[in-house]
Amino acid sequence: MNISSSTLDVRDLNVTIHTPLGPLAAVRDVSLNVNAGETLCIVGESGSGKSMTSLALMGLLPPAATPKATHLRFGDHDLTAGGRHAIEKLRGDRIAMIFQEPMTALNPAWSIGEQMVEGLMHHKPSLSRAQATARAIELLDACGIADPEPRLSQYPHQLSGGLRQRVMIAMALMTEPDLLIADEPTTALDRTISAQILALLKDLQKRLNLAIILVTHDFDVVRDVADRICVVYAGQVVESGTRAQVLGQPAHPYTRALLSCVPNSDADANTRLGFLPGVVPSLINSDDGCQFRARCSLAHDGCAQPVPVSTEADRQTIRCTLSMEDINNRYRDPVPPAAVKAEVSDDTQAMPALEVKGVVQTYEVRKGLFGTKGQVHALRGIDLGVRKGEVLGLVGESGSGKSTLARALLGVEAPASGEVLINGTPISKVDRKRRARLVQPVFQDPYSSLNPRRTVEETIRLSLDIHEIGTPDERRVDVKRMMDLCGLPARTAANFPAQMSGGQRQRVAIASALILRPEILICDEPTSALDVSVQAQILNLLKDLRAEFQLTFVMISHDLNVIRAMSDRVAVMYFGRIVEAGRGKDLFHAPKHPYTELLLGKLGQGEEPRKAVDFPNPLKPPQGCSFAGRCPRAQAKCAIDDPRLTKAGPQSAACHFPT
Amino acid sequence: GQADNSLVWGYDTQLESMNPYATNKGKAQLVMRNVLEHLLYRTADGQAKPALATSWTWVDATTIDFTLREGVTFHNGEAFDADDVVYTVAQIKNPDAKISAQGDYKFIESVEKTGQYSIRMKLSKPTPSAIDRLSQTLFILPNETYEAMDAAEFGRAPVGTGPYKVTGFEAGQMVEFERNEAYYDAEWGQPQFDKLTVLTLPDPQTRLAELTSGRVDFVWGLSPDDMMQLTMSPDIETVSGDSTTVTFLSLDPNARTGDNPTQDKNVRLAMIHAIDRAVVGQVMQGAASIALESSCHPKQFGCIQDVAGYEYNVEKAKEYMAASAYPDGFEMKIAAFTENARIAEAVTGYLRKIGIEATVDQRETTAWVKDYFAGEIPVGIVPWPSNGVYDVSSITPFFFEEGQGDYIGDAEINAWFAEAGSIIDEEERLRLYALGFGKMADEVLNIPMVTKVTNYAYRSGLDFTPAADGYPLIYMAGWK
Amino acid sequence: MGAYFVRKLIEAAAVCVAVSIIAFLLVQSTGDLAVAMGGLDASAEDTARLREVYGLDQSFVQQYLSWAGRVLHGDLGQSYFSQEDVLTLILERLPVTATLSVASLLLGLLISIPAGVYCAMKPDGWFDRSCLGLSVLGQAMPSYWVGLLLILLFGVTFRILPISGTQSAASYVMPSLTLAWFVFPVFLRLSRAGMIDVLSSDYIRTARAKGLSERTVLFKHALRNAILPVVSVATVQFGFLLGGSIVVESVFSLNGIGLLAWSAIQRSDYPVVQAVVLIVAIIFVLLNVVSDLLNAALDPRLTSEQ
Amino acid sequence: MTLSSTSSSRGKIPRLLPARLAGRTGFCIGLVLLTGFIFIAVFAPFIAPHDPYTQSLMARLKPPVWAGGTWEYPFGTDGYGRDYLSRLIYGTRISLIVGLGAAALATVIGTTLGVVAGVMGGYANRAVSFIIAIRLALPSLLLALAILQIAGSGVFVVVVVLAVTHWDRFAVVLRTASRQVASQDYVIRARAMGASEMRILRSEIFPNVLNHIVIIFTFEMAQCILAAAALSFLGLGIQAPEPSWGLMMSEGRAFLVINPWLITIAGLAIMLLVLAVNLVGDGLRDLIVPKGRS
Ligand SMILES: Nc1ncnc2c1ncn2[C@@H]1O[C@H](COP(=O)(O)OP(=O)(O)OP(=O)(O)O)[C@@H](O)[C@H]1O
Ligand SMILES: Nc1ncnc2c1ncn2[C@@H]1O[C@H](COP(=O)(O)OP(=O)(O)OP(=O)(O)O)[C@@H](O)[C@H]1O
Ligand SMILES: [Mg+2]
Ligand SMILES: [Mg+2]
Ligand code: NI
Repeated sequence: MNISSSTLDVRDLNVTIHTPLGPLAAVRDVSLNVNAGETLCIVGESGSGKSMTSLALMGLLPPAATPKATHLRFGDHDLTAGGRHAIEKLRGDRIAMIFQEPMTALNPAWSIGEQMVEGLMHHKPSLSRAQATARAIELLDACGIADPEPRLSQYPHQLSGGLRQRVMIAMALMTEPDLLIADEPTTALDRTISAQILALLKDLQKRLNLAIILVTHDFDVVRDVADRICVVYAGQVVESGTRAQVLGQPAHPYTRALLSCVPNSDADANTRLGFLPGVVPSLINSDDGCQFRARCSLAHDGCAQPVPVSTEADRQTIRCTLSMEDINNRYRDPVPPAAVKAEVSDDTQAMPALEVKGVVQTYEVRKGLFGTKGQVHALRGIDLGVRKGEVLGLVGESGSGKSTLARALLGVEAPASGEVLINGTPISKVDRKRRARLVQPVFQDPYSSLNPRRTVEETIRLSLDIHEIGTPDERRVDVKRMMDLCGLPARTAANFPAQMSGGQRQRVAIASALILRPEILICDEPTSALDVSVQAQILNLLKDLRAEFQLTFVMISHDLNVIRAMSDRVAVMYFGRIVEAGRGKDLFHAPKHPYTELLLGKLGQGEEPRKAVDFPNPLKPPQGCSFAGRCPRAQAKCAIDDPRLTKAGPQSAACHFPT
Repeated sequence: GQADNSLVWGYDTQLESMNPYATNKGKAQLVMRNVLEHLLYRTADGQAKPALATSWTWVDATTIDFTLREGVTFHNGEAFDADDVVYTVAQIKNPDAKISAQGDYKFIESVEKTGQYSIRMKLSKPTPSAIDRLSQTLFILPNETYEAMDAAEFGRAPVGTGPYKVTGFEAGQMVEFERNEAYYDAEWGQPQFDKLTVLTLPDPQTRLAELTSGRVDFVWGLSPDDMMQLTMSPDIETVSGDSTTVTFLSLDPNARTGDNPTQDKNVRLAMIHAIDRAVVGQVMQGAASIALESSCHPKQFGCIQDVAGYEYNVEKAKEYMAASAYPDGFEMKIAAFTENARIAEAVTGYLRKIGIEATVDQRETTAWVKDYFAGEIPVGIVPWPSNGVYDVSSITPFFFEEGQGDYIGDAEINAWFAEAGSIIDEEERLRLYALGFGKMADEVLNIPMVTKVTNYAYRSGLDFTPAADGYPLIYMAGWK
Repeated sequence: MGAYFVRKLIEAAAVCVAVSIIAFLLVQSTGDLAVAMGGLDASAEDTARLREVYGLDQSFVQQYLSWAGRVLHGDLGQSYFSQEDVLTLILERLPVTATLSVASLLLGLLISIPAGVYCAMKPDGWFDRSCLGLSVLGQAMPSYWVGLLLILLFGVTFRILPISGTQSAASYVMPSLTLAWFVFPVFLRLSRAGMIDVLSSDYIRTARAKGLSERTVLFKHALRNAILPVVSVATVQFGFLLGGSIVVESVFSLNGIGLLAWSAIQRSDYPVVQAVVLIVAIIFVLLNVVSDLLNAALDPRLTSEQ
Repeated sequence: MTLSSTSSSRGKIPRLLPARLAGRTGFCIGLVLLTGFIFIAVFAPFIAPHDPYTQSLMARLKPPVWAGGTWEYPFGTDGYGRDYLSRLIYGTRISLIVGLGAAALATVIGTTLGVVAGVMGGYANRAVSFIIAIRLALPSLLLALAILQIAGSGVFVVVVVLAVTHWDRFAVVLRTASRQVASQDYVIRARAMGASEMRILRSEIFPNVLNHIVIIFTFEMAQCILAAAALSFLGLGIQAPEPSWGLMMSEGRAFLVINPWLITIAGLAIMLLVLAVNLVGDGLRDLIVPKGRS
């Protein structure tokens, strides 16, 4: 290891947060080093201390937190003694940082230009404003913003999320820093945009010889950009090494289990995902032992002792009581990914369980009492069929109308035109209670989908109460059975949602949806707010229940991997339309619509998406193909003629020029 | 202050306009007397003396001839003569004029010019108190000037013949006067102050504090408690003056407001025995206050106080209550306005002792007046200033004869008082008034309360005599 | 921006019309005014005549329409009691109320914003605690009581300040203090909460990450966003204060709008009450528009139409 | 089994309460004060040494005991010779009744409008916005005075008048809150379960906006107590000889110099009661409103 060449070298960084319940060891004994031109990915589940680590490096910790490091070196500066103050001198100059939430990370009251130049002018007072502005324009251009100059006078709210994140990156690079710390820079963005941002970062790194520390929980991102990887768990680095080492031959039991949970391109609807039981423990008053031992299949008595860090020649570093050999010998996948059998008739003639015919949904928006009216075109003519027992995956960017469609399928919101048929009957004609026994939802946000004033038991029992099914005793028994099925311990029956973890809440939501034994389950991004390990648990649960209850599923997600892991058939939505639909296998293997290709990162050679062009305005839908603005293949026809969904290969696509 | 020969009067009433015909409030008109004059004025002890009229003779019961003063000019130089008087009367008699209190002038039928400085006034009926009234009402307007202005304009910059000229006016807040150097040789003397300011301070405590702090030289309308407090200040003199104002508790024996407990004579008897009127007068008005047996001021002609009297006797009151139709008591609201609410509140205390759950219903003056005349106030405190007129005919027509304010509704009393008000024969009048007030007392048709005392306080060194009618003419005062 | 402004104005106008109708209705239901105007000794004919002269015998709708028509021509009518032009009456008293409102508002803001900011920087410190305590106390003290205590102290005991009237600038000291004491808690809490909120926001972290000095972070990035709510509430409060601090004006015998309205209500001086309510509502609504504009100026998010 | 576990863990919440109360001095002080006032109001006849209405013009303006008075009248007597302490004690009743009554009525008006606007949206929302705008544009004290002038006096009228002028905050907050709650997924879920709109309103939306209601209730109650006192002070609303604190101050004003205690004590009483209500309200806000999750 060549220490002198590394841009940043940290050893034994500790961050303790003082909470009313006791000291919280958010980061403990973390050692990192990153070299110029290199990307270090810090990856781990939520709450594992990733952000605290990066904030500590910036000297931006909240007042309640105290950092401590035995060794802290940045370039030629030894910052060990200076602590926070020493770092503050470099902050914003040599070290720059970008944050997760592009919507809130820019000050709404100042123009982009002002916010970009002020940092530079602060650090280089000799620079004139004109020079600073010139640099800002140059960087915006470098960050893929077309026509950057007028942007400078715009305000953050006038830019889309993707653009804001580009501005954030450009802003961070104003002072030509040596190190860029990016805390989940793409988590809040759509997959397509996220890919562009990551590509941009890589490109800039190459050009500027930047050292980058990228914090993320997303293994797809890691796979894309990392040179080296640190896997953190409960504030500790459990494994670190090069990308090939950590992803290729994971050593630590945690890394192994975690990776098995990540849905990947091998996953399909008939296999279960990996399994990592439990959740991240509380870090308050935690002991010195291995934090992972409660969830570890290899845990033994020795794990309660302080854990040594071990490195074997040319291999990654791990923090485990066992040697890599031992782990290799003893590690078993905790639960073999058993196949799930579910019968789907391939009979195209059979009557679909759920059918959508020309559904259009518009929302009226109006500003103030006498404001101008506008119509948001949320759904612009959807045709879809879901066969009995099938899982239909619905994928699309944010704002494409997935949730709106879900509400229409549930019958809780009447579409502006068109209709939804359940077993051949229009859903609007089905009585409220009867409908409830046919379709039930599971929603995305585990916080907002449970009434905070009801206990778990009351929540699950609610439908029984509404439908007046059974005696109170029978209801209680039924609830208990449902909780068992969904993996909820009986002791949680009296808990309020605030006392449950996200995964548990989602289980409650599923239990309460299934207690009426519906035929169809509409899942609107059921796992997008959850960690991978928990996501795997929930997806597995859904897979199990599908077989158990003979369910028909509509599975909505913006995550292609989740869709791939769950669905028999897939429909891709864009701007209120289905742009491509077909069997999962076909669609993932050979996408026809350029948008699907973009999502899958499978655009042809030389087909670059247009520079940062936005989603069309739902208040004023364009005349021709709505994707034309972003499409690398768009031609004159596309701007005039709106393509309909037509057969293209085994699937169908709404494109004039399918692949 | 004395040093610069000026006076600041801390006044209790807001003046929205200095046009005397825009208001019917006696207290507001009092300020205007510095600017505009009547034909006659009244001395501190109550006699009518010449002002703009130098002499008068009764031609018959409804006709008076006046000789007007010559050589008088209004503040803007306009000369005063008979035309101004004729014009003024024509103005107030004009049915389209927005004049608030035409009723005050009902006794005048018309005025005709008999010479440049003489007029003949016709009365609408024999009015024994006409001369006295003319010393209290009928501000003479400058005909040419007034014609050229509108009423509101005149209200901001009035022009009169009086001893003081208006030099500044802030509606509702203050009026500034300057001595009228061209004032004629008046019977009462000449104005003394170089400057006179009337500053409105509606809150008594504020008036008091401003007096002690020296910003104000003269205040009135103080309570006995305030007076007590001021006796401690060495440089301040206090004096209590009389007034023609009486208060009585109006009841509704004739059920004008609908059925009510005061229809029951036993209830009325109980009430009048329950209230210690002497103490109320002393505490609320001051030592000079007189407890009344009849609802009129003893100084007024025809005010017969020698009628059936009722002592303060709670035991008796309780007996009457027990004998009444309401042995267990009842609830009662006493409507009152301004400082009379304090008398009302004291009354509630007495009535509660005999089982009448009385509360005060405090209204603003005009609201009270409106409801009282509309016949909606079964029990109320009525304060009646008689506009300073020394004759009971200035009170009876409003409350005890068939009028809007009559809650008694007794045909006999009505007839007696009506006749007494329209004849000149003094003995006959006295006989009739005795009959009327006698019956009112026997039947306890209302509860006469107390006379009002006007309390003044001012900086030592002021030569001031309180007026017997409660309307002091400040222009007559001066620094010693 | 233009469209935004126009929309706000139309809304404001509609509110004013509604308010004028309510004011008219309310005043009308106080009963027969002619009797009150006639005074103690008016006869039935007098009353009938007054009723006719003032058009009180017409139907409600007729009266309202003719009044509204006149108002649109700038004629608010005449007071029934002083024959004075109502507009003149109000304009005469407006300066008093306006001086008082501006003085107390400025006083309140000048104390509470710095205090609030300082509190937010060290939440739960001794300064923060005492400011909060003071504001809780301030909210609990009736303003007329504060006024009376001030009079007792400075007017009666020490005799250093005039206790009534508007003769000199000193006359405004106690009333302004009283009102400032009344608005202080509101502004303090708002600026404190706003600042705490903003200081924990992402963009402040961004600003710090740029290495800006703490002063720049505080004054350039935080303060502007933190005082947004204070600005809107301050304009609203200003509207309330202008609408007449009836109580304080009556305690200090200040001849302002509040006192005018109060006495007009008491004697059902229709034209004055109607006009005051209408004008106060217009001022309030306009101030709201101003507040919106101010907010829009400070917060660019509000104006652009996406 | 489920039942017992339910009750046992429900029991956890009260047990948690003392822990949550610790360190909230303000809330505790407020609670103690408020309980004290309620106690005084309920047991006024047993606590008050004299009848609050009985006058004795001969024994008027007695100073309080610490300013040279006697224990016969600990706080002295007022301008009509009534025992000041007894009036103060009975005044607690009026203040509490008016405050609670007005705030309760305002809650009903404001919550109804707010929830209707928030849940129904569209035209209902715009109509309610308009009503709120009008209400805010109308000067409330003037409005109250005008209504009182028309409707007369008495506790009931005061309660109604104050409610009419104090509902706006409920409407504004509850509109936002209920709109936010109505868009929560659990409401959509309940709808999908076949719950009727009434049921959704009653058992999904209402319980989740209740905390807002409670907090605004305490705030408005304090405001109503102050406003009622201000009305009395101006001579409208509650009428003499009722022992209302505002009225007592108004009457005491005539003796500002002779006996300043008359206004000082009544003012202190108002201040303490309002303080108590506000402290309880602030405390409840901290207790009920969960800190933002993050
Ligand atoms: N201000 C704070 N006060 C108390 N505890 C905190 C604070 N901020 C973070 N923590 C705790 O510190 C621990 C580490 O948090 P951190 O934000 O670094 O996690 P993370 O890995 O970034 O998670 P995520 O993926 O959710 O961003 C967590 O247990 C968290 O609850
Ligand atoms: N109630 C509503 N009123 C107005 N516009 C709405 C409403 N609901 C949805 N929309 C709009 O309809 C469009 C589609 O929204 P929808 O929530 O269905 O998208 P989505 O694909 O589910 O997005 P996400 O991935 O962010 O959940 C968006 O432009 C959204 O702003
Ligand atoms: Mg984080
Ligand atoms: Mg969605
Ligand atoms: Ni809220």
